Amino acid sequence: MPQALARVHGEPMLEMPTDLYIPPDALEVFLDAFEGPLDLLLYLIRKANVDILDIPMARLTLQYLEYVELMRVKNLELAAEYLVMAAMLMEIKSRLLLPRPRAVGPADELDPRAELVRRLLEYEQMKAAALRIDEMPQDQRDFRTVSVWVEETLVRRLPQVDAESLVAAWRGLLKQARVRAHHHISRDELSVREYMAIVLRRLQDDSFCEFIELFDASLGVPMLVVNFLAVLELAREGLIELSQVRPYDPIYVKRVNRHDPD
Amino acid sequence: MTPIDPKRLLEAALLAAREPLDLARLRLLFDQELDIATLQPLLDELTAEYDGHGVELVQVASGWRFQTRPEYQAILDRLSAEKPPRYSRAVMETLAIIAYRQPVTRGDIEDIRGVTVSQNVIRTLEERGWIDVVGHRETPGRPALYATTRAFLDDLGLRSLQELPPLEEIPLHAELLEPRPDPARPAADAGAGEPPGGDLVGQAGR
Amino acid sequence: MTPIDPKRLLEAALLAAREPLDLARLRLLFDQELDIATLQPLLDELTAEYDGHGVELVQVASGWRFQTRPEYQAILDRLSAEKPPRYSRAVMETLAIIAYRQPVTRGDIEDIRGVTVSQNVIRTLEERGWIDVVGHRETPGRPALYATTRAFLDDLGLRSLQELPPLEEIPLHAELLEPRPDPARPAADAGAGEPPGGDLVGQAGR
Repeated sequence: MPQALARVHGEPMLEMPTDLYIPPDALEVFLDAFEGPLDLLLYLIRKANVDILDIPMARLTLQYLEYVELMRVKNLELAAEYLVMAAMLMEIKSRLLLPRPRAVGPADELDPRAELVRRLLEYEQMKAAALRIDEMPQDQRDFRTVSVWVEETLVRRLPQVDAESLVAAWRGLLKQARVRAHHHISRDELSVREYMAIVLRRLQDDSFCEFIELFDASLGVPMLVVNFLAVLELAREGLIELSQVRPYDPIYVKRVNRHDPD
Repeated sequence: MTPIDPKRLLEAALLAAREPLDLARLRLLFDQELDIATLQPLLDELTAEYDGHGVELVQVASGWRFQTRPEYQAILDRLSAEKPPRYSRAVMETLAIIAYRQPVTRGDIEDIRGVTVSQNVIRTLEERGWIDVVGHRETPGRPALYATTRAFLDDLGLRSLQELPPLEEIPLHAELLEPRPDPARPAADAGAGEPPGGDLVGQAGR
Repeated sequence: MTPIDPKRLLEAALLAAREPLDLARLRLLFDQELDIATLQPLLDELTAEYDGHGVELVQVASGWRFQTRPEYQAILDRLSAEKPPRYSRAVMETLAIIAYRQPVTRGDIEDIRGVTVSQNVIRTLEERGWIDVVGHRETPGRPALYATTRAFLDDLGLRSLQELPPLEEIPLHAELLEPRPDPARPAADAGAGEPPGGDLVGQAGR
């Protein structure tokens, strides 16, 4: 396990000071150990043994400002993100101190800490995921692929085209796309995202293609559904455009991009 | 000439290939005579045959390949001069975000990590061939959208993204996200859960 | 951890190596504890084990290596070359339009295909030497007129454009194929050539 990743949930803090006083000459090293303000906040929360969902905002803000002040005094390069985070903490704290008018509806009365908590949780989730991925066996680091010696004939091969395939292309031009969507619901968001990437990559080479070209019937119905959902999701996110001149005409899928003259 | 044993031919092809071979390519070996239903059991037999050997036959995103067993790697490293790549936390966290949230822009990654993502981090992952640009988001600046590649899956021995470890779900605390009930007690609210005079703070910054 | 079998370790090292390994290097795997007298029998055993397999362990000038058996070579060549490349559907359709409708401008092609034709598609065909610019249409912008070349005919084994399969055999949409006043259009009466399976197109561009 790489050292840099070893500090999750405060563990390698063994090498860290037992309280939050940092000897000035160690400060730089200490701050280097963090990936940024969210990482530092997570450490503070874990260190203080506080539930991330119930952040004691006042104390945390004070601690945090101590760090920012330390960085300033030591003339360490103070990344803008730390200042932004300090400002955010202070804003949350001040809002918590203010009385709320009753008139405001409940929807507007979200705890100001909620967004910070959401970000901390998401970051912590990704930190953990990074650690797990790093623990997986990796080509070159944990194993090598096998490729025994073989007499090779190096020929650069160009695509072969014959007259029939030209006719086929011509006929393809005229073929109509029939699209049937199955109304199954896939819960598997990851595979949808995988197909989103596949579709986008497919559209890298040709900025458009026919809708049916994006589907490979041999993959089976479940994969076709996932593939279809991926296309819909891409359209919803405005990354591709679907167009059809008339009903029953081919549907074309186009990567959304600048309308440059080329 | 003795007739060629299909399993041995598969073995030779897979051991010689520089990249994983999928069923469609493996079929090229057999004049299209073997269908996939015939090929699969041969691959299974071959996998079993190499049980206990120094290499193993595995299936990854791009197909089948032989690879050395991880338990030998530390020793095999003695034979190669180059150090196996190890990636920093910044690189691995960026990779995780791209893997689980793709397609994402650099801005998306920065939002989650709370820091700027250096171009080096992106370049490291691109040069490894694990991520690439699959499009652009149509917002000002047209930021590039990154996704993981098939090579990423192959290098991690995965057949698809679904084989990535599931994300740990940290349950959201309902109370926190609800409006706090009593506006008459703002001061008490703000101090909730905080012992007076936090000693953690008191010693910092001398 | 189970003790590592020296023979299996040798097997993994030799299969993963990109070049032959001599005894001196192989000894690096064993903390210098194994002398050559011990190593040699292991290599002999390994050689015997792979008797009848798709690859064989052989000793060459610079050491030991696994290699594919010569009798499989001809078959493996099918894989060792690049995967047979294919042109994308956009390229094939553009080529078909140029072949049957030449000389045409990019605008003409776009009219028939109903979508913009990227410069890459044109460039692919130009670099292959299959199309070139034969003039300009005297309309605003003076668009280039493309036609197929002699090399195109050579590569497709045709003596002239008239040997292209006639379009009449194909069910066509009348509105797309209204005859244009185009003297260069090949006469479509040359016979030969069955209407091919439409799935040829469906797989292009992978």
